[in-house]
Parts: sequence; C-alpha cells; structure tokens
Amino acid sequence: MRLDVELQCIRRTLIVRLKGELDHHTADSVRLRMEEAIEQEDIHDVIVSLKQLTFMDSSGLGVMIGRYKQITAKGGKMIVCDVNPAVHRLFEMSGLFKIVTLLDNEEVALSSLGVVS
Amino acid sequence: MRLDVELQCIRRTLIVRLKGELDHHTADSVRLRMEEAIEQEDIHDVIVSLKQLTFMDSSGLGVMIGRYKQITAKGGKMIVCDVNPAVHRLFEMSGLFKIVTLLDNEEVALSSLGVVS
Amino acid sequence: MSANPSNYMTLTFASRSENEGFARVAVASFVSQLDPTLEELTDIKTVVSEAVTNAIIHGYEDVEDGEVTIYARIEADMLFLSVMDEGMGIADLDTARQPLYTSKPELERSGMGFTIMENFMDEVEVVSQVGKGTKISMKKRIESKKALYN
Amino acid sequence: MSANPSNYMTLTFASRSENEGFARVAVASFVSQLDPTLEELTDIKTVVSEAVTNAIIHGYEDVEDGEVTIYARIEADMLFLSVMDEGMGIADLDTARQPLYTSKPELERSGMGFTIMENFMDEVEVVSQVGKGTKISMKKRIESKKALYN
Ligand SMILES: Nc1ncnc2c1ncn2[C@@H]1O[C@H](COP(=O)(O)OP(=O)(O)O)[C@@H](O)[C@H]1O
Ligand SMILES: Nc1ncnc2c1ncn2[C@@H]1O[C@H](COP(=O)(O)OP(=O)(O)O)[C@@H](O)[C@H]1O
Repeated sequence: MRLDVELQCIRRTLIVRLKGELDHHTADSVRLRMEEAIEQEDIHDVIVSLKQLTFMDSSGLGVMIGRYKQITAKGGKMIVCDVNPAVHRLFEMSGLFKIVTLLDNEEVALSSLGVVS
Repeated sequence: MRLDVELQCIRRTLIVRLKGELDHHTADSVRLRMEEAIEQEDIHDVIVSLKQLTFMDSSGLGVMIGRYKQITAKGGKMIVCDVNPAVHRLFEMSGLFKIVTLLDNEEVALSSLGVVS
Repeated sequence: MSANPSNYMTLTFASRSENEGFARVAVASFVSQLDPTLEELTDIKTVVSEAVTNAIIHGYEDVEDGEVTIYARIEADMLFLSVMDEGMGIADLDTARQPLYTSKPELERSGMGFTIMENFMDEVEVVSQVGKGTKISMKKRIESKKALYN
Repeated sequence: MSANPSNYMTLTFASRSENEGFARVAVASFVSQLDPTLEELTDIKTVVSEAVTNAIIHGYEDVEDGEVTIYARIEADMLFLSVMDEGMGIADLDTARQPLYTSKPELERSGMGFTIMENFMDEVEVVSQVGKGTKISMKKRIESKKALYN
C-alpha cells in the first residue's frame, strides 16, 4: 500500500495529484507535503486530482477538510477533480461536497480559476 | 480466485487455454474438462497454453502429469506453451520439462505437430 | 466455486498503521468468494479500514503493541464482520457514533468513521467497555453479481 | 513506509479449498510491506498454497470442519511463516519430504509440495504428530527491491 503525491504549480495554483491509497497510514505524508506547499506565499488556490486514487476512507476526508481550511484561511479556493463514484459517496456523506468544489478534470478546474494552462 | 478453461480443436489437436489461477481448488474442474476432451476419439495431441495463467502450484503439476499420461497412452503428444518464469521453475523442479515439450507459443506448437492453423 | 454456507476466518495482527491496507485486502479477498460487485467490495474495504484505523488510533492511541482482531463469516449471501480491540474503550457510545464527532480533532480526524460503517453495512452494533476494549459487529447482505447475470 | 522490526499476523480459517486463494493473497499482502520482488512474492504465494493445500487434503482429508492457521512475522528483512493444522499428522516425515512422494496418487497429487517449499524458502522445519496435526515453520530473507534501486 503506497501513496504518491505529485505537486505542480501553475501561476498561483497548486495542483496536487494523489496516486494510490489514501488512508490513516498514508494521510500524514499527504498532509505534510500539501501543508508545506500551500504555505508558499504565492499559492492562492489548490486543485486536488484524485484521478489515480485507488482507495480513500475517512482519514482522507480529514486531510481534505484540513487543507480546505488552510487554503480558505489564505482567501483561496479548493477544487477537487476526477472523483470516482466511491470517493464521491464519501464526499456526499460528510457534506464536504457542499464546501469543496467538485469538477470533472484538471482542465475544467484550471479554467474555472481563470488559469490558462 | 477463478479459472477458465477454453477448448479448441484444430484437426486432431486439442488446444487448452487456461486463464486464471490453477491450484487444488480449481484443479478438479480443469482435470474434468481436459479429461473429457482428450477422450474424444479423434483427439491425438494436446497443446496447453498457459499464457493467461496467473498462478500455478504443485496441484497444477499433478493435473499436467495426469493429462500427459492420458494422451501418451493414446500415442499422442503433449506440448505446453507460453510458460511464464514462475511456472517454468515448477516444471524444472519436478522434472516435467523432460517429458513434456515446452514451446514458445501456440503457433510454434501447432507447426511442430505439423498442423497448419 | 460457489460459496457454501458458513465459511469463516479470523485475522489477528499488531496495531500498526501499515496493517490497515493489509487488513482491507485480506477481508476483500475472503469476501470475494461471494462474488460481490465492485461497489460492494469497495464498501467493505472502506468499512474495514474505518474500524481497524479506529482500533489503532483510538483504541490503542497509536501504541504498536496492541492487537486487532477481525472475524468474518459468510452464510449464504450474508457477511458477518467484527473488528475487535483490547484498547481503551468508548465511554459515551451515543456521542461517539454521531456524524462528525471526533475526540481527536488535532489529528485531523473527520469524525465520519461510524457514519461510514452505518451507511455501508446493513447493521452495526458496537459493544465497548472503558479500559477493556471495543467490538464492532456488522452485517451486510451481498447482492451477488451472479444474481444480476444469471 | 519502511517495515520496522517485528510486525506479525495470525490467520485462522476453515479447511475449505476455496480459502487457498484467499490465504495466498492475505500472506502476500502482509509480506508486501517488505517490498519484495515479484519473484519473491510468487514464491511465497506458492509456498502458502502448498502448505495450506496439504493441511486441507492430507491433514483433514477434505473434511471442511477443520481449521488451518497461518502465522507470519517480519523481523527486519526476514519473513517467518508457519502453517498449522490439527489434522491426522504425518507418520514418516523422511518419506513424506521426498520429491515426488505422495500418499494420494489417486488424487493426481504430484508429490512436489515439500520440494517446492524447500526450494522457495531458506529453511523449512516440519513438526508432526500422528492424530494431533502438523506444523510447518519456514524462513525466508527478502531481498528488498529497494536495495536494488537505492
Ligand atoms: N476502537 C475504538 N476505541 C476507542 N474509541 C473509539 C474507537 N472507535 C471509535 N472511537 C471513538 O469514537 C469517535 C468517533 O469515531 P469515528 O466516527 O470513527 O471518527 P474519527 O475516527 O474520525 O474520530 C472517535 O473519535 C473515538 O473517540
Ligand atoms: N499437513 C499434512 N498432514 C498430513 N500429511 C501431510 C501433510 N502435508 C504433507 N503430508 C504428507 O506428505 C506427503 C507429501 O506431501 P507433498 O510433498 O506436499 O506432496 P502431495 O501434496 O502432492 O502429496 C503427502 O502425500 C502426505 O502424505
């Protein structure tokens, strides 16, 4: 069970691509990597791509909520994209889809932020 | 854990394609299907393709030895093809590769039997 | 290949977070003899993950020398699943089971574990004793894929 | 993500052939924390399959109400693996361990189970008592893939 975090900055938007299984065991490293990246002064918004996420549980919800709070405290937005049906149900159950914007893919997410990639 | 058996007759040659995991649990059904097919009067030789076999243990060796005996009793040959390295080691360990012909693929196996497919 | 009534397994392992993934895979592999749909399998993996994670971080507070036990039984199309720890137990079950309640917000817990278990399983029963441990017993009927195609 | 010393698991299940695949997957998933090569993982799956199959068909003679127990422990890069049954036991161990020997040729057994275990593991110890059961204890050093790439 592994999780890879890929980070990319486009203008003031941080793109986070999660690959693998996000659970309590892997949540810490995801939190640390994202936290550090979001702290960068020039980062304003975050796009989290779950396209290659093969598993997520409520520990993952916790990480998402934490990063949502972090970026909104900076006045930014968090968009989650490429959410599979299983993760979508978790977002619904927790009410997270009401505060986090869910979009189809990275491209749509970027243009919704006015970023041309 | 499942195993599918695909049978095809070309002239007097029976081609058996095993797909999945061949262990004690699945060995019986493989044995029964192959036994019945080899019993057909017009079947002279057997080619077993392991291209899509994802697991095999000594129960699988037992099935192979059993079918080898069955076809040689009829005066025919048994050829096994598309053997992955793991299965190859089992064949070596048991000495089976000395009595069963191992060939690269179905095509080579068919032409070695003088069958044009 | 079909599942006869009453097959079971018991799995015990050290309370270490690296076993969470292993526990999910083991239970999913056991349950796969019922030929569940992908969605059912994901539900079960998620539920195992929630209960095992809770045992590790709440029951044993991340101390790695505890033991987590999973018991799974299949009877016809029913899955019976329990997850047990001998950890600190839960004092107030009603509060604990409320959506979004967590006793460890500092660990960024979402408080959604019990809610997910209740949503993904047909029945969830929690028995807990402070200082003794916690046992979650769950049931789920598996709508076999076979039933859809045959 | 790296494996700290001494993680372990115990898995007990009904002596039914449909559990052979499940047992392989469970052990492989547990061992994967050592980051084994694909070949090592296949070896371990095969060994589990051999020992569990033997417990089921020889130990319990295909009666499904027996119990098979697998114990696995990881210490640094070593895997300790045992497979136990409380079945009929083995009267003559030397004969049983000989390549190609089988007491059940009528079931098309190849007699290669013990030979495969000995080839794929670094050490194999068998303790058996007639009427009491059999315990196979094995060791294998895992040459982590990490060691190859780092
Ligand atoms: N196995 C357990 N042992 C002790 N306390 C537990 C256990 N499982 C759950 N709890 C308590 O119940 C609360 C709610 O659990 P849950 O809904 O899974 O949310 P979370 O794990 O995010 O805190 C936990 O915060 C904890 O206080
Ligand atoms: N768990 C067991 N309980 C009783 N007898 C066993 C057990 N394992 C092995 N044996 C005996 O040892 C013999 C050799 O085993 P093995 O090398 O695995 O070959 P096979 O399973 O093909 O017979 C078996 O035929 C059986 O008589």
